[in-house]
Amino acid sequence: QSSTTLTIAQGNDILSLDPADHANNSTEATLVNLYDYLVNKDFSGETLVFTPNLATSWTTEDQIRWIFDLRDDVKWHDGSPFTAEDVKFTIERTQGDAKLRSTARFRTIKEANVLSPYQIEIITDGRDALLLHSLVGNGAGLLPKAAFEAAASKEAFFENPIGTGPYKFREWRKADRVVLDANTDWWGGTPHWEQIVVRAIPETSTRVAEFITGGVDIAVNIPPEDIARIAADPATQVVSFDIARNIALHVRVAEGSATANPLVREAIDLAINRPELAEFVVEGFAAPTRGLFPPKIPGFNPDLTGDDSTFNPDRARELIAEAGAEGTTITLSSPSGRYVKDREIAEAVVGYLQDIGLDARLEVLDWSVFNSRLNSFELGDMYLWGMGSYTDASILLPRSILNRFNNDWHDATFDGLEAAAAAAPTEEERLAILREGQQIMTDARARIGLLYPQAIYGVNARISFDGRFDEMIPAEGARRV
Amino acid sequence: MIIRALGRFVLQAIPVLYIVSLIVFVLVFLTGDPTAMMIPDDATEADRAALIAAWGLDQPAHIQYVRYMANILQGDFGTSYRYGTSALPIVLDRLPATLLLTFGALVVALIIAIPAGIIAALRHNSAVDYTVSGTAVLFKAMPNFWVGIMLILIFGVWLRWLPVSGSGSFAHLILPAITLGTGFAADLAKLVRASMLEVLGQDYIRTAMSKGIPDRVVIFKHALKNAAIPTVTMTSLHIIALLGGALVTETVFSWPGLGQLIVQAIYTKDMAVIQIAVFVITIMTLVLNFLTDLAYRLLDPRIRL
Amino acid sequence: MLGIVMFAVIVLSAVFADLLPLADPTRRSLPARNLPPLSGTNGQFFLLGSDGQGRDMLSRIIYGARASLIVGLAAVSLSAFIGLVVGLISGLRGGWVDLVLMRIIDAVLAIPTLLFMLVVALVVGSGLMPLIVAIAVTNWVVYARMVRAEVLRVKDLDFVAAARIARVSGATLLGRHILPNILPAFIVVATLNIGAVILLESSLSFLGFGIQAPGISWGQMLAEGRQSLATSWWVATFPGVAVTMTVFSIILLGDWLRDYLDPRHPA
Amino acid sequence: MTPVLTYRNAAISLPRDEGHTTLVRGVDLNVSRNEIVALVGESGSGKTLTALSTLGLLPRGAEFTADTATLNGHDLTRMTPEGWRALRGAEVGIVFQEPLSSLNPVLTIGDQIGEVLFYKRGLARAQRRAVATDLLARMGLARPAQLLDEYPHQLSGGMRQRVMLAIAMAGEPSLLICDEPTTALDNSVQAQVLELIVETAAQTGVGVLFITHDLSVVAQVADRVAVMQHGAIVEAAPVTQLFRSPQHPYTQKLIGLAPHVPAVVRTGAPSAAPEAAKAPLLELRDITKRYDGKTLALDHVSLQLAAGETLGIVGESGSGKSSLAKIITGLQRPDSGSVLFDGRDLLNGPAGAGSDVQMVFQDPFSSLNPRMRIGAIITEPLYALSRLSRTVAANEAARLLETVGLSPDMATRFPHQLSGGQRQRVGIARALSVRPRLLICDEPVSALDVSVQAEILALLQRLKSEFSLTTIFIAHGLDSVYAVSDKVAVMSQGKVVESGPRDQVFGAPQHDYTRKLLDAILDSDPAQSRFRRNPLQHA
Ligand SMILES: Nc1ncnc2c1ncn2[C@@H]1O[C@H](COP(=O)(O)OP(=O)(O)OP(=O)(O)O)[C@@H](O)[C@H]1O
Ligand SMILES: Nc1ncnc2c1ncn2[C@@H]1O[C@H](COP(=O)(O)OP(=O)(O)OP(=O)(O)O)[C@@H](O)[C@H]1O
Ligand SMILES: [Mg+2]
Ligand SMILES: [Mg+2]
Repeated sequence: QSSTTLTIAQGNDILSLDPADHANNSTEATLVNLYDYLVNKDFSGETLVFTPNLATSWTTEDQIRWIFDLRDDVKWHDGSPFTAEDVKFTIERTQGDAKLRSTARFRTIKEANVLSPYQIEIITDGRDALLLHSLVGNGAGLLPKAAFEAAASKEAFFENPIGTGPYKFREWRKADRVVLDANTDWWGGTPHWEQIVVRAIPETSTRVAEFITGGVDIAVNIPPEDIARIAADPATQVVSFDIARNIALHVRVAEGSATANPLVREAIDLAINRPELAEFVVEGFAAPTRGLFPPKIPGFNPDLTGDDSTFNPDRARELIAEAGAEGTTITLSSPSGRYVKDREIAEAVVGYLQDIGLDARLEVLDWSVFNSRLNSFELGDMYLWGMGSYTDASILLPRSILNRFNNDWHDATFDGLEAAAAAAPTEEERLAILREGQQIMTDARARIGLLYPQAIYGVNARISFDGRFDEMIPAEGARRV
Repeated sequence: MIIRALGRFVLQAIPVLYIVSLIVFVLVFLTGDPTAMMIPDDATEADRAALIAAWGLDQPAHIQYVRYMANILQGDFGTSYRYGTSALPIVLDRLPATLLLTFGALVVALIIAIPAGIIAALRHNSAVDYTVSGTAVLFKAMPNFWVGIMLILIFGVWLRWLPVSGSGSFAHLILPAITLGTGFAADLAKLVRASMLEVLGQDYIRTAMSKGIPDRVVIFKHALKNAAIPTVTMTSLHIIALLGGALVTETVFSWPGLGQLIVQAIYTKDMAVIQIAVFVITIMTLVLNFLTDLAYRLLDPRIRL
Repeated sequence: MLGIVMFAVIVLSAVFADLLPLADPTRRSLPARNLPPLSGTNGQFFLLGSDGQGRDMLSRIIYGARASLIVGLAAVSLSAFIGLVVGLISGLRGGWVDLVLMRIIDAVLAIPTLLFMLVVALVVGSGLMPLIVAIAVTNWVVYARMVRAEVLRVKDLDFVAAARIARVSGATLLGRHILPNILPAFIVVATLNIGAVILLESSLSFLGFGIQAPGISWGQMLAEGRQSLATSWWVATFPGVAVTMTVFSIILLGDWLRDYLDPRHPA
Repeated sequence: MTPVLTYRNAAISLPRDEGHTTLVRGVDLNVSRNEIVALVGESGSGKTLTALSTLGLLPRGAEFTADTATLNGHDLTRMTPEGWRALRGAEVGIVFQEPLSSLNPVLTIGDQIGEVLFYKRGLARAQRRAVATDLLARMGLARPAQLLDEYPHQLSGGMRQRVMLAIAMAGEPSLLICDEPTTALDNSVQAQVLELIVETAAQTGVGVLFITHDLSVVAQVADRVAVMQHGAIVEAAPVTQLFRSPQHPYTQKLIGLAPHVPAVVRTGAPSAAPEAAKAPLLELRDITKRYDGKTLALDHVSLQLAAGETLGIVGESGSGKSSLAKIITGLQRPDSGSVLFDGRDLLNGPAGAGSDVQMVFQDPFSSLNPRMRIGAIITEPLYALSRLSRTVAANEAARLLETVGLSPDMATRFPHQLSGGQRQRVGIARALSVRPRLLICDEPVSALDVSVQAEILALLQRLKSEFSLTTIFIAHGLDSVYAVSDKVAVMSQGKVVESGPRDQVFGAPQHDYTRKLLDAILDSDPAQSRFRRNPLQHA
């Protein structure tokens, strides 16, 4: 492969070239090279900050009316200029097509008004501290109004899609690869690579083999057992980094369930040896935690640690005895192959619960079955879930989302937090409310946090690539060394 | 004669397609609501309800089915939930890769199985014969993905002779074709051996030998052609199985065939894609059956269509 | 004979696994994970190595035989039974019944097994029984076709005509004349099929449908071990060898059984 | 006379479980140019093995030894594979018994002749076609040129044997071996093929080794005869001498068994007048049967049969004889017409004929369930009538076995452990177990060899009176029908073309087809040969 081509191996093919219609992180990881957002997320510091992208600056006084100034030197891949009309179009199209997966992306936006070709006004539906979150990431890629409307149909447009990103669409061979070419007219300068190839290699061992033989430069999701071999080879390196995901047990609290008794739930929490899980099951590529959002997420609660002190099997046994729950059957449902070592983690948890005298059982389900059961609330007493791809801890609060995951858990204080957070006068107070929410939920053991997993990539030694917290793979982030 | 056969073919195809569509509809419907797989983690219940309504999934099953069939009759095969685009091209896109792999596997199988089967039959009950039979059982018993990964490790990683995965060139086809072809070759070799043995015991082979013509003429012209019919039957059954996609092999080699698509579609309950994929497979199956009948006719003049 | 001995060894060791001096197949020891064959730590010796959770491979292979054999035998019995009934009806009844059944078989063949699996998993739940049912739901067509073809062959033979002239009852005709004479073909198909089903179970594990994690099956071990084939070859290879040997012994057993049941064959 | 084939003390042995078994031994044979030598003997006596030894086509592992074994000067005991290939086709050609299976079904006739012309005579493609056409024409085949592009299944049995002969002669061999070339053919076709062989031999001077078990064929074609029994030649003599004064007891027995065409046929005089009509036991009215809506197997067939009578049905293959039998036994329903048995309408009546009608089948192999023991097979119809105790069944089986001339301890055997003739006896015992009133025998002896045929026919005759049976006897050979029947029906293409008392049909045939059949009967008297061109030298 020519040294000016960057080849990336993902675990699955992109679902769509339509940025508003995939709801899939790894698809977005590819599409960020093609489309731009108004703003950018920057996770390089302590916590998330927003940086300019196609919007150079923004202002709001009331968190209702927002004014964005746009770059005036941006061209679409077909050469036409990018303007505020395109932003308005993108927002309205997404809102207007109910079949799009990201149709709810801009749900808080009431209207978008073009003030001038390079200035747009966005009016939200009441105070919205999180507007910037919705303008970047999955579903927020900007589309050209003129070209889209000129195309015969949506499908026709996405046969040869147009964005403003550093790379232009060349071809998508379904289930095989997406090929992108450098956009020599890119507003950010000359792209570093002449061509980007994103390959779909679902089988992990094949992905690793392809990476080792130099067939791809960057391979995502390297299994821990292959790390030693890759690190030992001077031609390859392993890159691991924190990501926006946490693994937690979601617990059923309704009357009649084995985990209805808070003592039992507390015992479960205490029974789990999180440091051991992190070290042996995922070979150290995760941080033990009781928390629900990793540090870089606004609203992260530093009190919910997962160190050795959280592990107290003796106390757990006492609690079980107190609750009279010795030998109670508790079923843990887990998906398989969805998150790194998900089944193995669940197996280990079951082992810990057996250690404290519960009759713990494991139910491993295929992902689609798992999802169907989740939606009809038919999973076991607990299930393993790895929520991810969030940018703010506030997604914990809305009842409408919570109902999908912990429908039987209610707490008067917690239920009031959603409104309180929305009305919080300052960001500081808002974050405090979010932390409180996590504390309440973890104390109730409605969710029992386990790990913050890391992403592990294989990266060719001739390339430097650090990996991103949001798991996007912008080719500009990879450089020849 | 051909016209009548074609007529019969169509008459056979319509009820099968109808039964297939009905079974698939019921099965997919039973797997539940596809929207759960479509929405992001931070979607609300209302978002989900809106999506359900947008796709018309809130309608009762029979209404969905009637609407589905009505659309088909108008040439609209539906939209993929997963890809958000028309389902037919999604399926047709995968066809070339599937056909190519099927063809490759077939070539590998025939190249291995026919000589092996013939030699085993000619050296009946000899060491060669036992070796062929033993190897056949072995290949049949080896899981596909194991063979595939081993081939990758040996020829891709270790020897670096062939590309590890992907598609696009002849070199890419070799390993997946071998992976699929060997299992098939095992079955086929046993069959070729058995039918050759049977044919070699026939009177007309004795007649051919009594003419004093060379052995190769007896074997290839007189015997092989007669032994070909069961071979063709099995080959066509195998092709049918492969047309549905060789999921495991496709996954191991990142081969963009139908198998992966169908499995993904099933996982995501992507009704339109499953329906069309199954339709396409059914039609190809029926076409293949038809071609097999034609092949019988070519091989054996006694068989009429 | 080799077939019987091999198969007996496999079955007996699976049945009496508890009596064998084996490590607990579910005992995890994370520090002892992925140890190669003939090695050990902490006083535990792994003849066939350990898997990714530090469990003893030998013990898991022997215990895993249970699920694999049960799935293989039960799914094959169930599908053979369904196939036999359908094939007999189709072959003996003929006419439109035959036509309809054959079209249904065509249809079932075209529908991916996985779709049935998914539905069974959703409707019945997952585990051993659903797996068996799901395999049988698609696998019976193999038998139905074969039985039908054999019935068509046998039912026109003169001895069947003789029995019909003698006015023997339908049950006798079936049980004494037709079934015994389709038995050889049936045995051959069934023994090959058991192997195929054991392998199918492994493919289904590959998709996450096999035996559930606390349970052990060869298919599941194969599917788990394939990830580390490059780094710990033994984790997937030994279960593969176990499947291969079982399939091999069943095929031999089938050949032997067919000959044994055939009066023409010297005892 | 130039000797072509000379065998002195030839022996053939085959590998068996332990060591070799000698199946053929002490064979002395001489075939010269312009000579037809017949090799006769019962089934399994080693005739075919002997023939195959001249071509090097003995089964794998066979050993062939001889003091002398030469074919045109080649020593057959020391031939290389190449040597054999050169010999076959060029020096010796062979015609096998089964016209159906001896030609390759998937190759054209032209192809199958052409390859001999190419490999044996090196003819170019165009020439091959011309030569092959000429060969077929010489074999008396019409439109030979078209035939080259046709396949064996498009030809009748007789035509196929002509093609086989053409193939055998294509390499211009000096020895022609005919291994029972006409056994599988209908009488009339047999005569034509024999004529052709004799003619070909006379024209080309090829030496012929003619294998058969039919003495009337021997009488018609052979110059000299060798008789084989149990793998050895027991007697060899010029044909007239052999027939006049057979020396060996086996030869004498064979000649005794040879069916003699009844004098009445030769003289053409009808014998006794038909008996007065009795009330029919079986009456067929206007039976018509089509298979798959196409093949018209039976075309308005009507027949009557009185109690105690034997009706012989003759007709060529495919004329509908078996179909008729199946309809009477209720195995098949006609499309129209009615079957009356003892006044009852079998097609519409409540219970059919019950156990009153039983049948004996042609094929001794497929008519017995290979997985049942003989005892169970025989008593099955009894069981169907009523439950029998174990001992009653065993007694009954023993009694029946004795009745058909088998030893009672055969009850525990399986069919494959019996010879063809024994199996046919089992089939008869099964049919008789329920004491039927009507017995249908569908070619019960066609698949058996001559001596066994005679025994089975005698058995049937005996049982007929013993059980006071009414019998339908189906055959395509006229002699056996003549031997057993009171009345005869002649069938052709689904129709009964002629029927009546035996002597009337045989003595004064009304229909052309019947006459053709009668003409084809061969005389087992060498002096009466119809084919021989050159007068018998040893007469
Ligand atoms: N391939 C073979 N393997 C073993 N035994 C054989 C084989 N061919 C023939 N025999 C045996 O050799 C003996 C002679 O057989 P052969 O075929 O020469 O008899 P035949 O006189 O031609 O009989 P028929 O009149 O039935 O054709 C028989 O006992 C037969 O069973
Ligand atoms: N089951 C069947 N299906 C279709 N055609 C049949 C069937 N049985 C017989 N026929 C056809 O019906 C015709 C009469 O057959 P039948 O068996 O009655 O003749 P046959 O006189 O007994 O002949 P053979 O002397 O060869 O036994 C033949 O053309 C035959 O091919
Ligand atoms: Mg013979
Ligand atoms: Mg007949």
